[in-house]
Amino acid sequence: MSLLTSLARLRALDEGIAQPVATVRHCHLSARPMVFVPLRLSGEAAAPLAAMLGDDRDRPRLLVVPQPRNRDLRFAWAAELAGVLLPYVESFTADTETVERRGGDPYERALDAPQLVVPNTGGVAFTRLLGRSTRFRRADGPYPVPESVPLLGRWLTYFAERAAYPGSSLTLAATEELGRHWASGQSGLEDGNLASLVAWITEGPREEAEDPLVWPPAGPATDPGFDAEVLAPAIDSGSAERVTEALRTQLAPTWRLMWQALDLLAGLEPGASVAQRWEQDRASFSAMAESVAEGGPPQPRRDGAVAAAARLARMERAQAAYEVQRAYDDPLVMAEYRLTGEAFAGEVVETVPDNAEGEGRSRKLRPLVVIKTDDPVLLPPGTALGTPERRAQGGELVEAHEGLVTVKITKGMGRGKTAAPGTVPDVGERVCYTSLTGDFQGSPGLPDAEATPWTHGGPPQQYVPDDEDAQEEWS
Amino acid sequence: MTADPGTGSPEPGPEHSPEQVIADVLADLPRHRGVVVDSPPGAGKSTLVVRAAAHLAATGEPLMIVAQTNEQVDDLVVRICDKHPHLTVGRLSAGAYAPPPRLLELAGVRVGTRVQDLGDPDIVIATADKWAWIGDRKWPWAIVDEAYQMRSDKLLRIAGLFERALFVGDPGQLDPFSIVDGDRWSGLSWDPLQSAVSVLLRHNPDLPVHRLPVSWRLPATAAPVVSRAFYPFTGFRSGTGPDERRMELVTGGLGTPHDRALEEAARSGWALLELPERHTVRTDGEAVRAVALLAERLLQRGAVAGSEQGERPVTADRIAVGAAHRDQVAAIRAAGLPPEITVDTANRLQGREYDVTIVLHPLSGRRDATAFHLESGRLCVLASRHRHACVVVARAGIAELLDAHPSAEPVQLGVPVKFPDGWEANQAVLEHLSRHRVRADRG
Amino acid sequence: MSDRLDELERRIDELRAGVRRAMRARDGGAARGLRAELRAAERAWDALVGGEQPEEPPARTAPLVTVREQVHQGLRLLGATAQPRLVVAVSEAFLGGTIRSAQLTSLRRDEERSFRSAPYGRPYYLCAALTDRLSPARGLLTLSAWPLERRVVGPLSPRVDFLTCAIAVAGREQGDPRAARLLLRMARNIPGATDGSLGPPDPDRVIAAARAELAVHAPRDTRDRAELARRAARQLDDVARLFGAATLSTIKKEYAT
Amino acid sequence: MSGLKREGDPAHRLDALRGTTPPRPHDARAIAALAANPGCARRALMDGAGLDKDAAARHLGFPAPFGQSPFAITRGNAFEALVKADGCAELLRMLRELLRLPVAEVAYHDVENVGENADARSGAHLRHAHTRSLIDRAARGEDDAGTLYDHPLLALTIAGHTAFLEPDVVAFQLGGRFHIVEIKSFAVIDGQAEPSAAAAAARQAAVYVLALRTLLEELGHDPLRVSHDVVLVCPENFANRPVATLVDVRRQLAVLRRQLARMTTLDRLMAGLPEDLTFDLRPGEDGRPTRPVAELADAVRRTTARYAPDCLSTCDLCFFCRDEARQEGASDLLGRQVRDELGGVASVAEALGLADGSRDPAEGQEEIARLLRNAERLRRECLGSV
Repeated sequence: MSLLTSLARLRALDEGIAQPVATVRHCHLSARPMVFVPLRLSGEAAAPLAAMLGDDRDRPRLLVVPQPRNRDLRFAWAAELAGVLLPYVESFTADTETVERRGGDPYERALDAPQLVVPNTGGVAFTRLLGRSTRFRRADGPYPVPESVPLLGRWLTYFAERAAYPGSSLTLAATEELGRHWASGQSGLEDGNLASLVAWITEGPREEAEDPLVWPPAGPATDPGFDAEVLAPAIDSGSAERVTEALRTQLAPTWRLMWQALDLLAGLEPGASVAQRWEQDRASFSAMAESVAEGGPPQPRRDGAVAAAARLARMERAQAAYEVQRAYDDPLVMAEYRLTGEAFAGEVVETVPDNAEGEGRSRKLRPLVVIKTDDPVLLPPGTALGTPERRAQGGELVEAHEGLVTVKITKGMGRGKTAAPGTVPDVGERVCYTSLTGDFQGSPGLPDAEATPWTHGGPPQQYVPDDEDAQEEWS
Repeated sequence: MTADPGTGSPEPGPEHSPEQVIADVLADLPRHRGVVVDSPPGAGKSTLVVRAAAHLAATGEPLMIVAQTNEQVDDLVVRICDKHPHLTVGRLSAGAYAPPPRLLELAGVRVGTRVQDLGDPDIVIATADKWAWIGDRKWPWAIVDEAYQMRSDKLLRIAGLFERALFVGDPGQLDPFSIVDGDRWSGLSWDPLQSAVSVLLRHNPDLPVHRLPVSWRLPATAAPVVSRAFYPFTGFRSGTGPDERRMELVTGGLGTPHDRALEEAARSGWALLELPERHTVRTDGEAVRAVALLAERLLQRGAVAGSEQGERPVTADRIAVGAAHRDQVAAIRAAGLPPEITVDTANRLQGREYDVTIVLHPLSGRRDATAFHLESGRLCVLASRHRHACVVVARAGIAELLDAHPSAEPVQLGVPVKFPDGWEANQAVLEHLSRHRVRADRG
Repeated sequence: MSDRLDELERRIDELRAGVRRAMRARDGGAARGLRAELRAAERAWDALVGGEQPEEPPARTAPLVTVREQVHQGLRLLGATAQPRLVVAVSEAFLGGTIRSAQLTSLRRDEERSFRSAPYGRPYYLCAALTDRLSPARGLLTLSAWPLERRVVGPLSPRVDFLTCAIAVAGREQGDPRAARLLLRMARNIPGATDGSLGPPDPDRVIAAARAELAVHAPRDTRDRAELARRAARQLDDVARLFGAATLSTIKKEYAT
Repeated sequence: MSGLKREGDPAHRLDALRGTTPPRPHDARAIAALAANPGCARRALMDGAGLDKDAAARHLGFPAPFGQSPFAITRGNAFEALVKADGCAELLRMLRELLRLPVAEVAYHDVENVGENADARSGAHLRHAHTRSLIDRAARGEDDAGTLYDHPLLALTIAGHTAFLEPDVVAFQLGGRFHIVEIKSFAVIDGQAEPSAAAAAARQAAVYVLALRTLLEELGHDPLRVSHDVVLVCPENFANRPVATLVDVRRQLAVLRRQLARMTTLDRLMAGLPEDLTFDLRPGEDGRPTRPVAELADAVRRTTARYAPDCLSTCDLCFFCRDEARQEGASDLLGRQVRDELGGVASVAEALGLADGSRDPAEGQEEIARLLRNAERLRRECLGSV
């Protein structure tokens, strides 16, 4: 968080309404999101209690485990969940486009992809644990489960992993996405409460947002008072209907909030790079769907040495790219860099479009642009610069003095003797330059897992899901 | 020290001479697949690397050396050629790298972007990043320098290139980090965010770990402080005696707090210039000015440093200013220091050495400390770059901040606890500095 | 009817909220009152919705064998002092038992009362094991018919009794899946009793492993128990010999200053 | 001075702060929580006085947002019973695997058998005395010394009061080292537990380690015979089966020692308080507080709190202090990080005034004012609200 966001929070507190910290939306919103509000039995790692889910706001599905301590009922619940989720996921696999790849075979990419929306980070964590507790199950053997359950586990695992992938929109946590776009007048910790955060954004803080009687927690944990006074007696009564109705009271308010949150986000125009990131999501989804279709094994319990390093490299690149894209897409995000002196914006007061360096054959076109800015520029001369106005362009800071900054354009002005039209900004144009650039080196290769070196424990044992995975009791 | 003697950390054991340690290391090399040498600040790590390189090259088997930055690589090349002019060295680099003139002057050195371009030198040396692009060849020997600052995923990329390796580094400095959350790998023996040495030793717990026992950089005034605060279980001593390092200020002082702080530092090796207590923004202007003024006065008063290397003036290039954050560095640079003075963050000062350092205390002016500010490696780097004196600038109130610091660190199962604890290390250093305090008046 | 239902639901919601508010304010009295009203409302709702009384848990046919007798049989099968949960598990797995743990809480007190009112009026009593201070041990059931040596527990006795029980369990027919699970659970905690796989353990192997470990502990445990039994016989009256000496008196003597 | 000693005695002053309210005994959880916000004088005084903060918060009309589900409680009890069932059969298996406990080491002492029928306080004393004698015998290596001690009762002195602590089990290993065993019902999944839950367990275990070390020291034994590696027992993955993990609690021990040492310096905090200040709830015969709420609130406000949003998960009084911070318009509400970024500016109105230029910076505020004005300018420019 930066001083800019802090100021927005102060302003929100003072005015009693959340303040924007983004001018565009930085996540993709599906036309048909799968809203998923799961609840967990208190005291258990991953014992499901209920979930409200669906892609139609008027027709939520409520799935309940009427006796949460009963293992068979839990798996029956998982099968029901699979019955809703898997057809939804599979509905995106049919329509694909063929994508050519440099130095690789063309591949099929889904035209659209599923999007799972959970209330908060707790919802993501619970999704991950549900995935972990179901993907190794087997439909045969001593503890058989319905066939769809292990498949559900793999998809839940996939969705939870994508939630940790920077810039991915396949899985969204509502509080996180809202928090990326609005600053409330409360702490980040309190923003974890969906009811409270939505209230801040829509009509201002409400005391009752923290009252579990008015706004039940958005899960996966339930309110202890509800557990003691409503749920426990309902379960003891043996009436599935009472349990279901009790849990409906806890889920329905959150269900409405979830769609309200999506509406709020939909009110913002998508950022310029959102589609590009969604394209990567679609590619990732297609790869996962293919792996499932080909009968690949479930995701291992934990990453091996090589897989961990590969995933880290992917995530670091995605994180860096996401940060750059957000700043380039959104002047309010870029303002954070302007505030710290890593970017500056202003009006072009002078240009030398045909400036060149060197003579004869080594003569290089290096147009100069002078910008008048109010921003504090803390970049040393020679810093490589990029600009959101012309994303293919590269520049270099020549000097910064008394609010006047001279920039030399080094890339993206054409190959001619003079700069291509439009590549050099005109006098009077407002421009922004930043040291934040999207030039990332590819990362070098990794050994094959079978060639894991001795420093990292040597080649791992081949992972074969064994009976132990399948038989792990679900207490 | 409140922590118990650690299990799993090297036992202090009988004191060895540095020469003995080096001999032991060289003797161990053929006996083990890997050998680790812990080197506290200025303990002759580079000397060891150069010695080991020559020793291995003498066997006639090719050697690869891995360092972390281009600067470190160039330094090593120069040192190796200087000590062992008969050796041929290939300096492997990325395309964008322009070798500094000092390298081009060396006869035995060839620079290239591909191994094939280097001829067949005794030693090939490059950064870990560059090595990661090299394949299809295996060296019988490798030396990995600054191995504690190297992330284990980098080691994973290059470990296939060598049969055996010597790992050298300083365990007390900053740990490697990532911009993404690495919790999903915590507890794994191959956690990619752990240092190369941690992962190496978790998989190969029987490898010998040696320790260089003597800091040649830190003076007798600093070694015990740094050793106690940052190396509580292993310890080291200074190579020079109490009177072997002297610093004198040629011109007299004006009695200002800054001058008095410099005098205290010249006399005792340490000074804490304490500004009035106030919570400030990170780029505390008063503190920035104090740092700049200290540097300016140090130059004006013409400090002369006397040591086992003789007498020499403390010129601007022998002075460094260190801070925790980049914006602080930018603010200090903007305060008008001579460009020859190095101003940088702790991260970038790692492995460097100066006569005098001026440090903006990471906790100065803060109301709360974060894990970043308390990280022991950060303070360790800042407090162990100097051969003569270290002047710390801080607002009063750090003791209270430490006292009020809430402790709610998460615990990851299966992750060895790292010592020293940042809080304890900060406390130890602060306690020492308080004995060298000069209070600045307001304004 | 639906009006009535709506009204009831509103009422239930209000009452639930009231109870939870009272609980949050730790106002136990108010919560109890509201809770009673709430239960009544919920019953009415159930009746209205279901048109009948909510299903009772399947009416248990009065067991042919009393709980007391089931525990007795369970203990006899095990042949050693044991915790109630093990007795329940054994009873379920091998004897078609229907004990619920809750039924055991007052058992020991009832037994003691019965004994006091008519000593030795019954052929056996379910009693507590005696600790090394001759006080009743928490949660350890034993049979009056057994010799004192079996009813007292020294430091090693819990382990010895566990191993003894494991041998007894392994010696029975493993027909019921609950029996197999019980044996597996016990076997996992005896070194060498399983082959490391998750399959059902070989009963003979369990017995051999348990006997091997038992041999390590038996001499000292037998000695300890004999000594305790002697003390109990000497110091305790009839009631205390079965149900334990009052804790305080024995302790107070020891720590009197 | 000496004549007034009784009055000025810190313990006496602390008792007066609590007044007629019965002291709330410090358990390991409460002691571990001392480090949650050491900068808060209000909390330090209340904890030092052994005041029931939960009761005070309720009486003030700001009940703490904490509660435990009956499902979680049942689960916790059931898991502990499972670990200890049949002479700790599961625990013995784990200790044999983890610490190579020899097969012969199976002796089990259920300390809870002692003092069961006594009232709470004297029962605690009896069990503590019994624990002492058992541990002493074990430390002397006497041959009937046990291996496992179930529910031993340890004690620590907190700000002059003895707090009794009840670890779940203490294991004694043949190597002459004691280990604390902590049984928790949160899951360890693929070797990892929820880091905050594991941290809470480690902090509590550190309290027991320190208490046991203190006991050994009092008995004349080497306190370091209590290992800083505690045995954490949790359900593994999604099953009920327990798994044991060694957790190094040296850091938690260091923090704990520091906080306990701080508790002895409360007199410094009390020096600035009015003589007659008390947090007494004046419980009536039914135990309900009778003190006028406004009066209590006033007394509480006389002490300085250091509210931070983290308090919402660690302190019973959090809602009261948050409300106070709101009324004061304190930037603490937004979190420690925001507060630190604002340099020395504590109030929301002040910060906003500096940002929009309606307030001139006081001495020392020039920089934060410049930064805030700059931030304000950028926000206005980007949001088009010039």
